[in-house]
Amino acid sequence: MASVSVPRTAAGILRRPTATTGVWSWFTTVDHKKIGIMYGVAAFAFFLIGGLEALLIRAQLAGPELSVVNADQYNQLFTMHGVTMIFLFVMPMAAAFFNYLIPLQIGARDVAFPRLNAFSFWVFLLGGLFLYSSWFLGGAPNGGWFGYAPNSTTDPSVGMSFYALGLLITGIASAASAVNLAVTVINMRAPGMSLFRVPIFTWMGLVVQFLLVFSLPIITVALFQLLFDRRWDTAFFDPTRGGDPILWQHMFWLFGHPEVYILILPAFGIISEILPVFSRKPLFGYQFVVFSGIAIGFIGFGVWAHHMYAAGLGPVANTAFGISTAIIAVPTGVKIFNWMATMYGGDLRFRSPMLYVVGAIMMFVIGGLSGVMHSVVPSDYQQTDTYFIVAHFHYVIFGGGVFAFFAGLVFWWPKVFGRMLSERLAKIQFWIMLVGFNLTFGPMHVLGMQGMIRRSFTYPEALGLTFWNQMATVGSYLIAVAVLVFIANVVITQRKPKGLDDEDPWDARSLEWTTSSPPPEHNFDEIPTVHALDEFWHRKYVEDERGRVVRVPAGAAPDHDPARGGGSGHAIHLPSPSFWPLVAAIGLPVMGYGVLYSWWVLALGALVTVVGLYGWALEPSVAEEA
Amino acid sequence: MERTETRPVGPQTAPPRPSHGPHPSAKEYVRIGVVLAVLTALEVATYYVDVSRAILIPTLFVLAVLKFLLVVLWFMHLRFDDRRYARFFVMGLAGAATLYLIVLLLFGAFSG
Amino acid sequence: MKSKARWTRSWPLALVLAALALSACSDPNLPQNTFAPAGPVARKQADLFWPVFWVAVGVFLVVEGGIVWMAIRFRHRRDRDRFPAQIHGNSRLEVGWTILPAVVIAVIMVPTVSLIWDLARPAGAGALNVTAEGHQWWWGFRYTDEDMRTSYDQPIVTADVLVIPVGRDVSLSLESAGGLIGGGPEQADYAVIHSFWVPRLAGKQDVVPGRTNRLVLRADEPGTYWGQCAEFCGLQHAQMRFRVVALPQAEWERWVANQKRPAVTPTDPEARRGMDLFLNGVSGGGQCIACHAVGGTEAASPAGPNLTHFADPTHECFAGCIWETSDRAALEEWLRNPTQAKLGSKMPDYNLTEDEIDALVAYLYSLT
Amino acid sequence: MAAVEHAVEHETTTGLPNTKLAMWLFLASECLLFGALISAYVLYRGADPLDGPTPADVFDIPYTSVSAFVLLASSLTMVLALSAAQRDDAVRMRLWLLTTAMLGMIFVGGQVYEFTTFYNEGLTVDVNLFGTTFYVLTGFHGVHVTVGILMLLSLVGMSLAGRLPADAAFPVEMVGLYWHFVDIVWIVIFTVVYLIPTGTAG
Ligand code: HEA
Ligand code: HEA
Ligand code: HEC
Ligand code: CUA
Ligand SMILES: [Cu+2]
Repeated sequence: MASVSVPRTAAGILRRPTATTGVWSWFTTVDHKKIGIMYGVAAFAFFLIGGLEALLIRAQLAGPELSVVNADQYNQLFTMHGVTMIFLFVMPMAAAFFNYLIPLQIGARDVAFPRLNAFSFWVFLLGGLFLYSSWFLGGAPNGGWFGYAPNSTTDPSVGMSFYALGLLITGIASAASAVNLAVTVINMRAPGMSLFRVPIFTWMGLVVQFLLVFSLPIITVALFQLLFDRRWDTAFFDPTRGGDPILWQHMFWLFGHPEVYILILPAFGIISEILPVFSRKPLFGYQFVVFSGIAIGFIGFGVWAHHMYAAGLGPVANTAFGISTAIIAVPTGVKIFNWMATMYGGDLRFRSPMLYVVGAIMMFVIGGLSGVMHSVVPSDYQQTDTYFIVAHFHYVIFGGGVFAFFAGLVFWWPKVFGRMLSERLAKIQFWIMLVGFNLTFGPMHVLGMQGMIRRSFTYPEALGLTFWNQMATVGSYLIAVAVLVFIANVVITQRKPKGLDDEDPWDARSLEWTTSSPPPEHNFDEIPTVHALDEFWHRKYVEDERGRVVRVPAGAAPDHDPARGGGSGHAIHLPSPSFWPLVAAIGLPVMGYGVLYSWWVLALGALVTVVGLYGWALEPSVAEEA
Repeated sequence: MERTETRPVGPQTAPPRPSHGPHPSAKEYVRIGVVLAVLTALEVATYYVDVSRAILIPTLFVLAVLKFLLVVLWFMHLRFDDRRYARFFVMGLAGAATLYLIVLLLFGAFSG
Repeated sequence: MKSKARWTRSWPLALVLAALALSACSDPNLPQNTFAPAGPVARKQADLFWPVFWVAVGVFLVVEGGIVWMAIRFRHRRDRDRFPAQIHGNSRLEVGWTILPAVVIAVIMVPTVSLIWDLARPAGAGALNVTAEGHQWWWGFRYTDEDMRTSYDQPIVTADVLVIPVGRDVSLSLESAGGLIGGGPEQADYAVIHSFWVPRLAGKQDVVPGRTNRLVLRADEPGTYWGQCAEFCGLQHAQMRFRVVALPQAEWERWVANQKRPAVTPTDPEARRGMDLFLNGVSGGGQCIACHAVGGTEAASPAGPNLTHFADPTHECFAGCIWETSDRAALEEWLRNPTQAKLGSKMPDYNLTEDEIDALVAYLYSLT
Repeated sequence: MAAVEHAVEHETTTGLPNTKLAMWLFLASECLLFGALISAYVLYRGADPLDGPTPADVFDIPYTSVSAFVLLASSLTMVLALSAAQRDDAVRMRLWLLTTAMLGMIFVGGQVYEFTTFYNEGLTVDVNLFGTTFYVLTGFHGVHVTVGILMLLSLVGMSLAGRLPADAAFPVEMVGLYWHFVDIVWIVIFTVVYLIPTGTAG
């Protein structure tokens, strides 16, 4: 335990928080594991909300010319659905995994900047709540998740201002956490962990942080421009004063495409981490998989205009971006084939994480292939802005991303909570979700090619789209059932007594499994020394001369500490809890309201943030002992 | 061959290094400052002479780049510091330059 | 595991079903089916779609088939508790499956690039020039050729329906119109991005304010082709539909001749009363002519749909093609409360009396 | 293991201090931020405004040149502060930091004056694209300078209160990196916005 006792008063006004348990401790914690859990819980809550919005969308589209919701409500629903799922679910859920796992996987005690980490979380959460407060303050954003100007700048409702401000706020969270995690991976690795011994999940995390560092500033500027156009009547995107709406599209997609790899690379990391465990083989071509991840990130910056084929950029641009887009299939293919090679000849144990992982690969490939069909520019003229696109990106994001997230959840659940989720329920959930998912999004390919545009709150019967829409709606409610099964699984599991029968339930490979479950606050009693990729596995097994694997006799492994988390680790000084990150974060949404309503509120918010930052700067990261 | 090393090797941690390389002396800083001032004066001078855009713009561009480099390499001591800092910064700089140049080209911003 | 085996046996069945589904795809009775092309542009696009699709199916079968096969072949068996061979990688294989997809991509990109350039070619001489104007939320069409001017020296203008001759290239200039309606922010017709799409004739082209994009299309057979705005453009984006009516040469000429004439002056007293209301204002003081043009009368505003030949049979539908023009009840409902009938529509509600509505409908139906 | 963990700054994997690495990453990110703002200005520069003043109408190059000199000078004083800090000369360090902050304030003050003048000459953010892009670009820069001033003053304050860490040169160096970055951004802005004439400016 961090040996923190009576604190010094910070800034002389407020007592330094000390509690590491209890409700209050969650507000002041700087522990990456607690922050990771909070990220996960908040992201999952937003997933339920975004999913609820999706269910309403599907209810409205269950038949021609229904009026479950009206046009106005529908536009808000799909915009908030997209924004929620992307910015408030997938990104923070990835952040949850990164936060929890990266320090454990690299053998560190925490991230590089623990308080900045807490700040990131609070900013994200408050930014999300700020966005959602728009429902009660005149209407939610209604211009689509990519908010094309000038529709987004001219729309008379307040929604798109919330969109700009909300995404600016959550962007600050992502930027701060990106720098933080990047420095963590670069700088905080355990002794012996060279770059090519870094677990693959952490590697993909590093690539994602770089994508964020370089793409977020672009959307930041774009959102400011959008906001200024709306709020102070600037002319960035106003064609009547010479502004060019295409500028917004370039700016948005310059960010937006790297963003989709920001969404999928964490999933690739999870897949690459779990697949070897249940194949009982090392990841095939680890280095190739690492490099392909880097290549995807790099090429991902050079394809943005594939969202603008129909915007009239001309044949030169369309040719260039068509080709660059198709090229992404190559490094992605490397990953797929290396995964297949990992499975090949393995001893595949289909426990629940493996089911999700294999499902994720199979579903992602479908989405990836439709992605390549989009890169065929002339056919994309037909596909763009139809349900074919909707099908594409749900196959990659839900099929690839969300399935992988569920894999990660069941796989690391025992690590995080010290209890096994029910295998049976997890498998039931998987099959319902797989069927529901394909029933929902498979038909959308057909719908798109048969002329159903996206963002359409209704469709006439004469278009002949009713049947497949009904299938999609049925499917979406099946997904909801699957999600409910997951929730039930969690509830049931949390009622079981804490403790694992087997501290290493999956026969895992990476460093986070060398510590207790859940890990102690200081993660490792002793910082491990790393000798190999898949360090933990190598502590359990060696390959004999003939390449066969034999188990290392218990206790004989070097550095293997059988007494896990046994309450030693006294004099380890961990960063102490602090509420300044929360204070500094609270100022930001206040400033957001200020932009919309009054300069005074803006100034108040700025003041709160500045006070928070000063408190933070003046407080030592580790409280002194009395 | 991608066989993973199983033999233990020594700690990877680099020996503690000073957080910054040798710094120029105050005198050298002042010298750089003077050069910067002169370059700026030259820039401003172009405003008063009448030259064609074809000469003016490259001249200004070169002067600005020189100033930029002087500040980055000396004042921000990238020249003396660990190479890895420079690598990060150049990633951002080159990335920004490339991406935005492409965007401006797509708008035909330089053809008019 | 048993259930998995059953799955594999049902594969051929699945394939047959898939083939059936695919053949049902090209059903021309679905009015916006891209698989039932009716013009050269859409046909070229579909012809490029299918080979790429089959390549994708090939990759799909290799990858997914491979995974399913491995899932069965290498699944854990209870009687086995030994480790499989620990293979860490194989550079040659990996380079191989880097290059192979690259080759496939290269092959796909050849016809792709050539069609990009093919479709980018401007229309040849003899094409019909039309400017399509996107409004919030309806389409207007202006025929800009010299020989398409009316007897009252205006270009022919239609709303909701683009009428074209069969077999002739139509060169469309796409413009975002808007900003013509006054009133508060709720009322204004903003110039925003739309996208012009007639699935059976051609893929989309965006309509971007401040620019003029072009699209060339042609219909090979007479008929009605449905289209719709495909870029989200605000509240009623979903109901910004339109149609393209392709007429055989003789009918086309008759249509043009009719369009060139000014609107007919009705003789029926009810319709005359409607005309009077239309031109001189309704009881609440509303002025239809503030927004609508009726050729040959003083109504000449380009802000709303042009109503000169509202009842011409080619004008099949109105108000963003939500309703058939022949649907009298719908037209009445529209006039009764346009902002309710089509939520947020930019046409104001003038609280017309039933009596006025009857008169106006009679007038509108007289405008053949 | 009884090592005191919070002295992590000097025992990182790469040997590079976390904060400095983070600072350079942040600055790399800022390159894309200002790049976007400058690109927007370049994209719209010289577009004939339908309304309102053009750059040629409002710019006062001698005035802005003085500002540019001031900001450059502040970079020099900043390194002198660092130099003093490295020599453990706290007094000189504070002095130079204060000078730097002062110069920064002169710059920002000059910008406020410039904005007011332009405003009075009819250049507002909404009058034309020049106003829009000019104010937003230089305004963002001005906000960065202001934040820098706050950090400089905080350093001075903390130094006076004895709350700087033993290695005081380190935070000074970090703030310095930020400050110089803001300066090089101005080098670019000064050239691109003020000195390169637009079509209409001749
Ligand atoms: C997780 C997110 C994610 C991912 C990973 C991808 C991956 C890809 N996407 Fe997708 N995309 C989105 C999310 C994503 N996309 C979203 C959200 C949108 C819509 C935005 C909006 O409009 O709202 C979109 C839209 C979109 C468009 C614009 C369509 C339009 O609006 O007109 C295009 C166009 O080219 C495209 C292409 C691709 C390609 C080529 C890939 C590739 O990376 C896929 C590569 C993978 C494979 C190809 C499969 C595996 C490879 C092999 C097995 C090797 C062999 C293969 C071949 C030889 C072909 N995507
Ligand atoms: C991560 C990304 C992500 C995810 C996971 C999803 C998940 C889903 N999406 Fe979404 N989607 C997007 C990203 C995503 N989507 C984006 C970016 C857009 C574009 C938006 C735009 O055009 O701007 C979009 C658009 C979009 C559309 C098109 C709307 C339109 O264009 O008009 C549709 C239509 O069916 C749809 C459906 C669904 C469905 C049915 C799910 C389902 O899979 C959801 C499953 C989840 C649940 C069903 C939740 C379970 C909830 C419960 C069980 C209730 C319990 C509740 C409590 C306890 C409180 N999505
Ligand atoms: C302020 C402008 C305005 C006024 C005044 C106005 N309209 Fe309209 N009208 C419109 C607009 C805009 C549309 C298209 C609405 C849409 O489809 O979303 C329209 C559509 C119509 C249509 C359908 C036309 C078509 O071909 O799609 C009819 C018929 C019509 N108006 C009749 C009238 C009558 C009769 C009056 C007077 C009582 C009137 N309008 C007054 C703006 C106006
Ligand atoms: Cu117009 Cu959508
Ligand atoms: Cu993309």
